Amino acid sequence: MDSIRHWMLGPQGSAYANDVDVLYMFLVWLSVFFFALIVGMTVYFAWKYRRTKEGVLTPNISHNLALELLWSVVPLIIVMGIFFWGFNDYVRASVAPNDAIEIHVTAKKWLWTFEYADGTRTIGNLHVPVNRPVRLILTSEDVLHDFYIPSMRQKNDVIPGRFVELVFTPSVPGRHQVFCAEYCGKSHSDMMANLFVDSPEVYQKWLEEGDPELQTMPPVEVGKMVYENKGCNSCHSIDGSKNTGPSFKGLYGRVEKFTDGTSVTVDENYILESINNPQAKVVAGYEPVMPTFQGLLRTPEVRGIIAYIKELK
Amino acid sequence: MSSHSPEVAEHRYRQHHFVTAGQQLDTSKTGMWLFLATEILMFGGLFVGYGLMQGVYPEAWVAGHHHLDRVLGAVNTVFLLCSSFSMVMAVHYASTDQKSKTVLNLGITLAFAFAFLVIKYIEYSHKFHEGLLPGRYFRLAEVGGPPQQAMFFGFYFMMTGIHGFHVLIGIILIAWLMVRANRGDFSSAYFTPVDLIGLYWHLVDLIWIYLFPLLYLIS
Amino acid sequence: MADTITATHISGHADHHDVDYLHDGKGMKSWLTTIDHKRIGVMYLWGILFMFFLGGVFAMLIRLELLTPKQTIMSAETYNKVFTLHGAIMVFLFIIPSVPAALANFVLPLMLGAKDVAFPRLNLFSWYIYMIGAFIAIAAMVTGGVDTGWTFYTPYSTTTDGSVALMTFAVFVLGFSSILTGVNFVATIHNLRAPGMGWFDMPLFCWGIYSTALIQVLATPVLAITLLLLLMERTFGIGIFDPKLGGDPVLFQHFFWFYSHPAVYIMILPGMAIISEIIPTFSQKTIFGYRAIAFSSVAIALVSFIVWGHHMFTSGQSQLASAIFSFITFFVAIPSGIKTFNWIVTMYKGSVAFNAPMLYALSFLLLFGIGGLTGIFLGAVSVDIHLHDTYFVVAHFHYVMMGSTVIAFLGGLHYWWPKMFGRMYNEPAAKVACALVFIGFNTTFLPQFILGSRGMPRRYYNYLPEFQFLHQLSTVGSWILGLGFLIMAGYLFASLRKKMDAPANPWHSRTLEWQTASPPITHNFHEIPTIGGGPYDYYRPVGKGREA
Amino acid sequence: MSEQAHSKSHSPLPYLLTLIALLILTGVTVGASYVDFGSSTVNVIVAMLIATLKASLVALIFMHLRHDKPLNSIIFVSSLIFLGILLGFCMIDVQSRERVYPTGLRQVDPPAGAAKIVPAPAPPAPAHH
Repeated sequence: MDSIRHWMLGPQGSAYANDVDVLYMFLVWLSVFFFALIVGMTVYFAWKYRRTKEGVLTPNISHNLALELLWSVVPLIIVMGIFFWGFNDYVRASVAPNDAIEIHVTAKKWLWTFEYADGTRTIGNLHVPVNRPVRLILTSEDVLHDFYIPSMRQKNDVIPGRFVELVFTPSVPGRHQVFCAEYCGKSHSDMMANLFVDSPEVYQKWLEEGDPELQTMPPVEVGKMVYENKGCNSCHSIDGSKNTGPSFKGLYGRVEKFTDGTSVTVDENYILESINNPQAKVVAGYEPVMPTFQGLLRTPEVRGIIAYIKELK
Repeated sequence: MSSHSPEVAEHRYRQHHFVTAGQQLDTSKTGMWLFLATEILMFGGLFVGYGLMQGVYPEAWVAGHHHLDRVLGAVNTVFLLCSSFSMVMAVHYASTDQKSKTVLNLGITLAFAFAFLVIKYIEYSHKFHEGLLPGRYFRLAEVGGPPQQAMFFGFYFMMTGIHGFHVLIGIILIAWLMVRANRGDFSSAYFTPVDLIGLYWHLVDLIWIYLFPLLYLIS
Repeated sequence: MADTITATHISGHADHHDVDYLHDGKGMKSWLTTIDHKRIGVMYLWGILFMFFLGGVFAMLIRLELLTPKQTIMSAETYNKVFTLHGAIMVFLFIIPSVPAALANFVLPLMLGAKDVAFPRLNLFSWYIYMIGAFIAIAAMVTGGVDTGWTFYTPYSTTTDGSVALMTFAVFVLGFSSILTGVNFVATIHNLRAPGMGWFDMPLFCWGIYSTALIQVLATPVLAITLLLLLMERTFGIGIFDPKLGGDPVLFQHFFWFYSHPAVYIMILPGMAIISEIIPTFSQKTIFGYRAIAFSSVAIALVSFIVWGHHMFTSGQSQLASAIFSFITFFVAIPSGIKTFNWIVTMYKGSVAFNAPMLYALSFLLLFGIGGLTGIFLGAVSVDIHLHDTYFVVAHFHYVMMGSTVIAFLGGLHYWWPKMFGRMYNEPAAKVACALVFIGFNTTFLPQFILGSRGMPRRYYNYLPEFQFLHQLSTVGSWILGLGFLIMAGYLFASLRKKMDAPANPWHSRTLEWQTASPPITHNFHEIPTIGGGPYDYYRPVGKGREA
Repeated sequence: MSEQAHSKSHSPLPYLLTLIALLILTGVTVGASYVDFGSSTVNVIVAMLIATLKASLVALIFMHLRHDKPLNSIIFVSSLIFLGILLGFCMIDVQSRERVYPTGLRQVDPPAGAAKIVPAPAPPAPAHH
């Protein structure tokens, strides 16, 4: 039974996810029952009363009030029960307990930015401690997005000009997938994030030091990871093709012409400036749409991305 | 009086798929009322949007309404009410075989409709001049006040614009009626077009009855 | 009203024709200026079938692209345009006009014993508006395309490039075609029933079309004004829906779904209406629970206006609104359930024949069962939060739109094909096509329920490798489905090339449209029939009761 | 009443009286807009009541609903009911939205492209619903 549930719904990440799954599976079995009833009756009647002789008269069975009431009232009682069940779970899950951790989430085409109470900011990776309620406060800078954590069975539209909230209490440590579930344009399907549910100690250490791998990995590897996880890949290609932003391939050492007519040879300083203040020099032929990454990347990450760009000849 | 007997008129105007002229008239009226229902719901969407946004930005709405001239609005209301009266009289005279009075009343309706549009034109050109334009063309620096007045004038121009468009269509239809009435097409046995266009014209009036206080008279 | 009409004979008219409607006038001009509801119905039919083909091609392209994650055959931008066009074409240019404007236009007056619809010229005018709307929509595709999704959600739709304004205008125009068709049908059913035909003597198809027409009249104008506001928003930046200017994007969704939820019932009610005709005819049996089915059509139409918020549980609407909308949504289950069980029980003690239309009707019962039951998942708020905007929703509405409405439409097309064109199609080929469509459809969309439950969001160009197997299964299903449609197109067109061979009443039905020639004469009946009995009197011999 | 007789049998006097009533009501509604009823809501309600009275006169007398078949009145009234449904449900949503911050709908972002990530420091959020 549990393997069917797991196959249909994927991993659970919280106690609430289990509540949703219980209702879901109830509905599955209810549907199977009614579907079997419909198929059974249809096939039985169709076959039993199949035409054997042309031009026969059939009995005049116009209606049967008791039967019709039966299949009106019984479904009514069932669906009313389902309404209260589903609504009760929903309300319970959307109230944030007072001890919830508050994290601000900002959506922009096509990346997620997270900001913690202590000022830590990350892109694409959300770290939370296990078994503590989390209250995400979400807003968007451009169009509608939707923050969707399948394993928590939770999602909410992210609306520009408004704050909405999303509450969950993760109980399963490890990585969980986050999707954007409201269509938002070209890289909608790449607008993903990772939710890391850490033990309280690891979480505390992460808040202080950042990702531990950063210290030990070679810079090019760090750069590649930053490129893939922090949203660079949604606008900059690594194969030379033109995208929302210039390709990283062969960027280092190239002479870039800017919209204001000036030009510069790409070096470490230019890359650093483009990360921290992207609107200062905009390459001719591109829109000034890149958000700043100032304060979002730790020093080893910046070093890594520069090393990575240098590698892409 | 009509030059045709009712039977001849019935034969001339009854379409083949109706059994009697009465059935045809009932059907036409039902069709017209259904169409009017769609008009009400279409304008209604605007009213709902307008009302909800008024709830969110009451200051902007009051500020925006101060730029509207309630005297001109009231005069236009009177014009439309009078045109509605002359329209209903035209229907009355058409149904009692009084051709010249029908034509005269249709003419009066037309005159009021034109007067309405002239005043609308004066109001519009005034607004264009002052920078009271919808949306991003609203010149906030010149006008001052809450920025959401741009939205107020967006609604103002859409509501009065679509209404004005209906007046324009009405003018064309009434002019067509005048030609036909003058030709002697209508009699007590057949005046369905006058009746139906009359209904349309009253609806245009009816919508203005709500537009006027909502746009001009909020405080 | 019918009761005021005495049985007047109008056979004495000078313009009376005994020629069948297909041959009453030759050449393009006689078609383009016709006010005969049957010819207009046929012209609509060709229009919507072309659009179904176009939308189907887009669907095949979508499935082909999703064969692999990342790029298979097209870029992300192209993919977004393709799925938008698939949705917009299928919804606005195919399904909404499919049954009402094409099939009902043809059969409704025949069923009522009328010579035409209430406003024949308006009917032709609606067709021209439909064609103009279709041309504008195609112009929008050619000049830049649209990538907003068929829902046009703001502020994406007010800020993206492409021909959004043109597409919006096309839908605006198409709305008027739909409104005028609705007005025409309501007036027709109220005023043009044959002498002696009371409301409960009408075939149930008419009840379904009547309910549909009510929605068309009452809901479509709100879509028109919403699209006009969207156009103005794009052109002038009025700011009603744009949060940057102080507007409320959720308000757009309210306005949009006020139309588009009832529109779902504009699509499904006519499908149900067709099933209510096919099942009694091929069971040769009185429909079970006539009044319950008739009233449930009207009930579904009315309830459909107050459940739109169930599309918005995750949209940021208030919890109170979600609670109310969820509560009312469940009431839709009741009339749908009544209809389903009544159809099934109609076969009890009947004489069931398995011709192609009946096979489609049986498929409908199963597929609508799945579509309806999975709707219950989406009505329960907590489960919907998880499933919303995933492939589960995609699968659910395809089971309702395609598995139910399109299947019913195909059933109706096969059912009335001999009446419309006077030719029988190849029955074995029709059965094979029906089986392929059924198998292909389920192979395409059943896996999508699992995809969605596992969290695969909709409108995704790229997907995680773990979803690949189910996506590939779905794509293979789309090929089977396509093959079924190819065969269908083949034998239907082939039937048009042979001589007229259809009898007036090949299925031995008792409703009025079968009591005249196939194809019908221009004025439908030699004499307006007088009604003596019900439309499903299969318990008494032919000639007693109905036919005078 | 399927024949066009109803118009014939009436004298045009009721039409004239209706026009006079409509003109007087227009005066009343303009006058009422200068009076302060205490809150703007009351003013709107008064204006809408007068408008509805005027609209009813137009519909019943000018548009002949008083004498017409009931079906047409039903169509007219149901269009208003369905409009009420649209307004009512939209109001329910807008009025009862949870305000994560007191700003709610009125919070407007500064122009995009600026280096803004999250409005910091975050104001304390009321955790009630």
